[in-house]
Amino acid sequence: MAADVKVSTAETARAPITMVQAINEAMALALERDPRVLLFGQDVGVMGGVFRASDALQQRFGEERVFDTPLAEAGIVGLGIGLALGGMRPIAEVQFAGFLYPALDQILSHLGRYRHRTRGRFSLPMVVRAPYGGGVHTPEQHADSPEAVLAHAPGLKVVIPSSPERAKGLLLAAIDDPDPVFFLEAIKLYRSERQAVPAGHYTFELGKARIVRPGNAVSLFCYGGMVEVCMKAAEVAAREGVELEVVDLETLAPLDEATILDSVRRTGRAVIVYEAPRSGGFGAEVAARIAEEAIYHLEAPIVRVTGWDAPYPPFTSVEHHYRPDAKRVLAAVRKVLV
Amino acid sequence: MAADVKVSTAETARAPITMVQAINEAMALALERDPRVLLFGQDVGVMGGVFRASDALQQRFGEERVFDTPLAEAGIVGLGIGLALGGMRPIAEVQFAGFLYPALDQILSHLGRYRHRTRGRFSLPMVVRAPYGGGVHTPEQHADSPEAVLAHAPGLKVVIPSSPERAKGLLLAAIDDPDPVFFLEAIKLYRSERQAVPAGHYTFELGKARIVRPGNAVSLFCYGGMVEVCMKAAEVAAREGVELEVVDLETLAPLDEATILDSVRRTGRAVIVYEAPRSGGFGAEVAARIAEEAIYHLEAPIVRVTGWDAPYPPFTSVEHHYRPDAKRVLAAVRKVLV
Amino acid sequence: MPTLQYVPPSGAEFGELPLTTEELLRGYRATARARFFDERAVTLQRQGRLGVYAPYRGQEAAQVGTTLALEDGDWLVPSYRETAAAITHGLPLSQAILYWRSHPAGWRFPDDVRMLPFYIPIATQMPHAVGLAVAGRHQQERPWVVLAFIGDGGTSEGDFHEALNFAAVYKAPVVFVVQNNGWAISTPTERQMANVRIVDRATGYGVHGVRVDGNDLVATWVAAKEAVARARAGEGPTLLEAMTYRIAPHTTSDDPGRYRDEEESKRRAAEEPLVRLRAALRSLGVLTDEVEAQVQAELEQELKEALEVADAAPDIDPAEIVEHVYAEMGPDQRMAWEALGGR
Amino acid sequence: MPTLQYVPPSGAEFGELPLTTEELLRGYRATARARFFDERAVTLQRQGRLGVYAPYRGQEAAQVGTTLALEDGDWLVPSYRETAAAITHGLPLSQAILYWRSHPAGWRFPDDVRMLPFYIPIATQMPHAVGLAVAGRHQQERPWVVLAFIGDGGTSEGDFHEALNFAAVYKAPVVFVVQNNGWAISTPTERQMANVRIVDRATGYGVHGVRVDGNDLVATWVAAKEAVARARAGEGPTLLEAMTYRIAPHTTSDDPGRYRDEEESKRRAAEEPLVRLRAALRSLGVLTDEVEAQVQAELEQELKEALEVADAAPDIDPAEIVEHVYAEMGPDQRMAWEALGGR
Ligand SMILES: Cc1ncc(C[n+]2csc(CCOP(=O)(O)OP(=O)(O)O)c2C)c(N)n1
Ligand SMILES: Cc1ncc(C[n+]2csc(CCOP(=O)(O)OP(=O)(O)O)c2C)c(N)n1
Ligand SMILES: [Mg+2]
Ligand SMILES: [Mg+2]
Repeated sequence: MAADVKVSTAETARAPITMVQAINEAMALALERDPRVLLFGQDVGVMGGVFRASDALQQRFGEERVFDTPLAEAGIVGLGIGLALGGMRPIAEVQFAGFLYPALDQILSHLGRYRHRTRGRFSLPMVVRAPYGGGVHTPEQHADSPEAVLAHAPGLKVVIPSSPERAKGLLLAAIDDPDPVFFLEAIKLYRSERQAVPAGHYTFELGKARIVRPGNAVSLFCYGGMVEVCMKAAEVAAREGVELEVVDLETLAPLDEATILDSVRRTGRAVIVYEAPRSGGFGAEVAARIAEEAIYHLEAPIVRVTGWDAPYPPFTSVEHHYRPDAKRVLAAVRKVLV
Repeated sequence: MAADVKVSTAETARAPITMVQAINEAMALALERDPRVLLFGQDVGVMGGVFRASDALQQRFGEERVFDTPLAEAGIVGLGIGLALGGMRPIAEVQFAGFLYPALDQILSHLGRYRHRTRGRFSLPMVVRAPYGGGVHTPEQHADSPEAVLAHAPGLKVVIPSSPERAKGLLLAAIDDPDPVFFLEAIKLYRSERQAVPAGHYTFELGKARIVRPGNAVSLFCYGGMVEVCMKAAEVAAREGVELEVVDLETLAPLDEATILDSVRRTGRAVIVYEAPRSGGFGAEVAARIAEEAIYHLEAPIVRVTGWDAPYPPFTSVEHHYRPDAKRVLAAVRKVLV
Repeated sequence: MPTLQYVPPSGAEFGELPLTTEELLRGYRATARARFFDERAVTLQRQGRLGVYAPYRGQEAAQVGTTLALEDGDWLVPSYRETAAAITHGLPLSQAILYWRSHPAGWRFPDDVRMLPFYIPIATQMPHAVGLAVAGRHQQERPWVVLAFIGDGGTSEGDFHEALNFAAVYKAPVVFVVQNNGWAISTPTERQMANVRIVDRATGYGVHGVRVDGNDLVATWVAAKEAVARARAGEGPTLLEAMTYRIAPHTTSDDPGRYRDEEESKRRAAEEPLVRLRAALRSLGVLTDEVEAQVQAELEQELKEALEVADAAPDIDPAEIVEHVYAEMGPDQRMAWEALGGR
Repeated sequence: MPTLQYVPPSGAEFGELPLTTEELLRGYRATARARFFDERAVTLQRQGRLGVYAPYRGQEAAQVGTTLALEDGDWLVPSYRETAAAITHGLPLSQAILYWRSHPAGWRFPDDVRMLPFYIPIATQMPHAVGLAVAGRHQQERPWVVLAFIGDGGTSEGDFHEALNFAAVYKAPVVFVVQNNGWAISTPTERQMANVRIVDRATGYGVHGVRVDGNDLVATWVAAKEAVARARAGEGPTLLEAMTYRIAPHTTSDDPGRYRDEEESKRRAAEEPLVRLRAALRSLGVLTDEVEAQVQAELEQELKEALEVADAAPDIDPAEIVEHVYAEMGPDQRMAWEALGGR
């Protein structure tokens, strides 16, 4: 747990940790390195957040730097904007991504526009973290995936990690970034996997997609909670001798079009996987770019595997029928391989 | 003006009217036909709306049915939801589409979900009207095109008319519809064109795209304010013997995929035009569907002509460089015709 | 203005109660029933027979007393915490069970129960309550009244504010009940707001404000009756702050030991409403061992039957996921529906 | 609490003023300058030399008096209506002109002018003001104070409420000025809220509330001084309601004849701040024909120079549209930039 994390720049052998612990570590490091970093949100202080992402951080850094807010998301994001304008580097936690909605005016009217509308005078080096997505039987309206809404807003960066190691390095990069970054954390991944994560401060570059498994048959484009799903599909396919390339987009905005196009030019086939509702999901943007820039390399339709065009179902016993799984990904792979 | 509109079901020869007048006529008819219809929003009462869409309607139908609201968009949409739950048929005006943002929690958490989360017990037959888009030198943040955000939300319908005649028939259909409908009105079209519009009540089916100009060389997919731009491009191309097919999507959600695919299967080429920022714009969904369902018919890349990935510029003298025009559409056409 | 209270925590030494014996008994039954359901629900949850559940132990009087003030045709607008209000207002226990089992049938409340669904996104129900109240005025001479619930934490959201203002401007027949239970998950009221008298907000809006001891069923009921009467008479909305305490965890997934002194919680639990109501009614001779036993037996029977109904609910058809998106299924839902094996 | 007023509309029969002669003269200059700019801006707009403009005629004292209370290092947070506050706080006239000409340079305020940009989406500036105020406390022993403006209409938005509550909870050194000018476009305050005393909202939040005659420069200045001092001393936020009147149209595109009785408006215009200030200062002998003439000459000169600067601004390069989206241009912006001829 965070309180015990040794802060060191050397990469020592350490026990594997979960993604939520990695996030905690990243925030602890950032708070330690830079007095301008503040962390706040509903229940992040004493309680350490509903997922314990900020566990023990208030004890360690004090109530002035890690604090609870009233129950008001527009207020939280708006406060953060003001703090950033005043020279701080705020990290705001919104309890669930579906509760970003009350803050969307602050987000769409200001967070992404401030630099543009002040012609560069003010930047907003702010991070907004929010758990997103399904797969763990959360209550109704706690499993939304609103990344498409954010990635359509100019001036915002949208980052979605898929492992403990990536989460830590990407979050540290997001905190360092001069622009506002949404950091969406797949609830499903918070504790599903443990990984030995480098100690100390390290960053991964934002704005880069990453080939997590190379292959030649089909490119699978995914991010966040869908990466493990695609990896599983790739393993299954590999047993049948089909090598799928899994591309973790990681940063949706600004999008790393080059890596996407390069992959699809090599494989000639693309499957795009996301758990948000299908229509207007962010994967449509990926498809559109491929269809504009790499169509002559395509040997098959671009197929999407997505959540359905319905709200994420609160009917926990059947939610796995909504959220894409390896089986559905493999069915799509077969479709593009005929 | 509305106060003088003769309500009659016969289609008589009438003086041409603007789109904003057609909208006024539609609302007058709806208010007259059905006592459950209510109309409200900021400044819609005494003043008749900042664009005069509700001109004279309060005088005619009284303050109980056509009324001003306080300056609070979440409250306006939330009030409408409550009215609909209580058996009314509310029409809410939000002053500009960019001011829908404070209402996005009500919209995304409830308006599109109510039927689903009450398993059909409650429907929300509500219309939210908002002027959108640029081209007329509005002040900063008054020219947003947030249709992609709305069309990604399951359960919402999104309708965007492109002429006086269509506006009236579509708005009347939207008011009759049992589901919540966003009715986005291109500010640019409010007064740019006059059309002889049928008198009395008539409706156009929601959920249908419409070929406004048939052609065989390239399909141009567009809606709202971009339809006139594409028509202009088609006229220019026609002079050179190239027949562009202009498809007005009209309803973005639910999307009429069949008409889109049918067109592109005939022409083999697609250009998609919208004025919202490019990345994650609704046109990406159109591209994704074509790339999934009609790729073998494509003879060229799918090209998008869009607003840039920046906020709509408040610098009025250069805003025409942001908003797609016929010249940019024709450049895209040339690109797909090589 | 002092906090309205008729029966002190001791349940003794109180003056005349402005309720009939029949009402007092009705109030007791409803409160005992609410407590009974909550206790069993927590047990069922532990047994894996309910999903995550939001207990309301200690808040029974705040919910039951106010809801009892509603009359035929009136509407209830609850948050996730208001299962007590819901079952008092007529939601069958089987329905509540199915809801907390995350079964689709649990979301489909019967047509004759005039309540909106449980609300998850905090405070979003508030403007709906206003619209619903205004809608009644358009359709009936004698308008229906809307009773809407929100928590202390919920008052921080913009929707709370916008709704209060709209309600005042339109003189909507609505009663807003703030259950001030001291906590919003781990955040105490003192960190939620600087002035913890939520009722002090009323004047600013031109709304009638009342603060009651929310653990005194008599006070909540009487105050709500007055507020409902005002609303019905066209005198506008009321903000009713019911002072209570969240004895239980936030939900069955929550561990309050992480953020509060559970000794203090135990102390506050002593003020809870049922003990005091029982003591008062016994001292008045309204309540006897016999009545208590009878009520208990009825509740056991009702729950048994409710569980039977709930257990008999059909398996969930995955295709239901994409039903009820639109009145008429759109092409995208149909595609999904077929993929999900819908027939 | 009565409305704070030192100088009545007549500008006569007032008691001792708690400002020095020097301050009174400074206040006069700033007010006259604000009026001068507004009048010329409206003329320039009619000549096509400004774009759509939001006049503030009649609201000069509400803006200037409160802004004069700020000290070095303090911040101003304006809505679109606050050009008077902005130029009082140091925004060069040339900058204001470029802004109202929709020239990109108009949006780039000089680094040494500690103000946020003009805000268009109503009330959204409010939480920013709170955060900015809290940020100061993190960086300085003597915190900077933030003065944030909003209109009567703006108080209806959720952001107003959330910001007031946050400010109170964090005891932020911020002063919120509500310019109650009677109108939100066509909507009069009476339709905007049921209780038109906006200051009555303060108590609910645990915020200090003050109502002043917003057309009395002495009152706005003195009240703001006190509020700023409170904020600086760590005593928390103030809600300052300045009663004034929007004499002019909402913007130069608006026609108030469509929704209000312009006779009534004319009557209200008689209460405007400059006439009364001038009368008061003349009766005190602080203001003379000579001083007035000198001020006028200075203003003419200042505006002339400002127009020269503004007119000399370079033509807008279309590629600027996609600049400043990120600190470092992203690939999508670069593509657009090149398409727009950027070099
Ligand atoms: C918009 C929104 N933000 C956050 C949450 C997460 N959340 C659920 S309950 C809760 C606390 C609510 O406190 P209060 O309003 O006092 O009601 P109580 O739980 O005490 O009944 C929070 C923060 C939510 N459901 N909705
Ligand atoms: C969120 C939002 N909704 C609507 C508008 C349109 N609008 C611009 S000014 C205005 C009225 C504002 O009134 P008030 O707050 O009293 O300020 P005043 O104009 O009187 O200075 C409205 C409705 C807006 N700019 N932002
Ligand atoms: Mg609470
Ligand atoms: Mg005003």
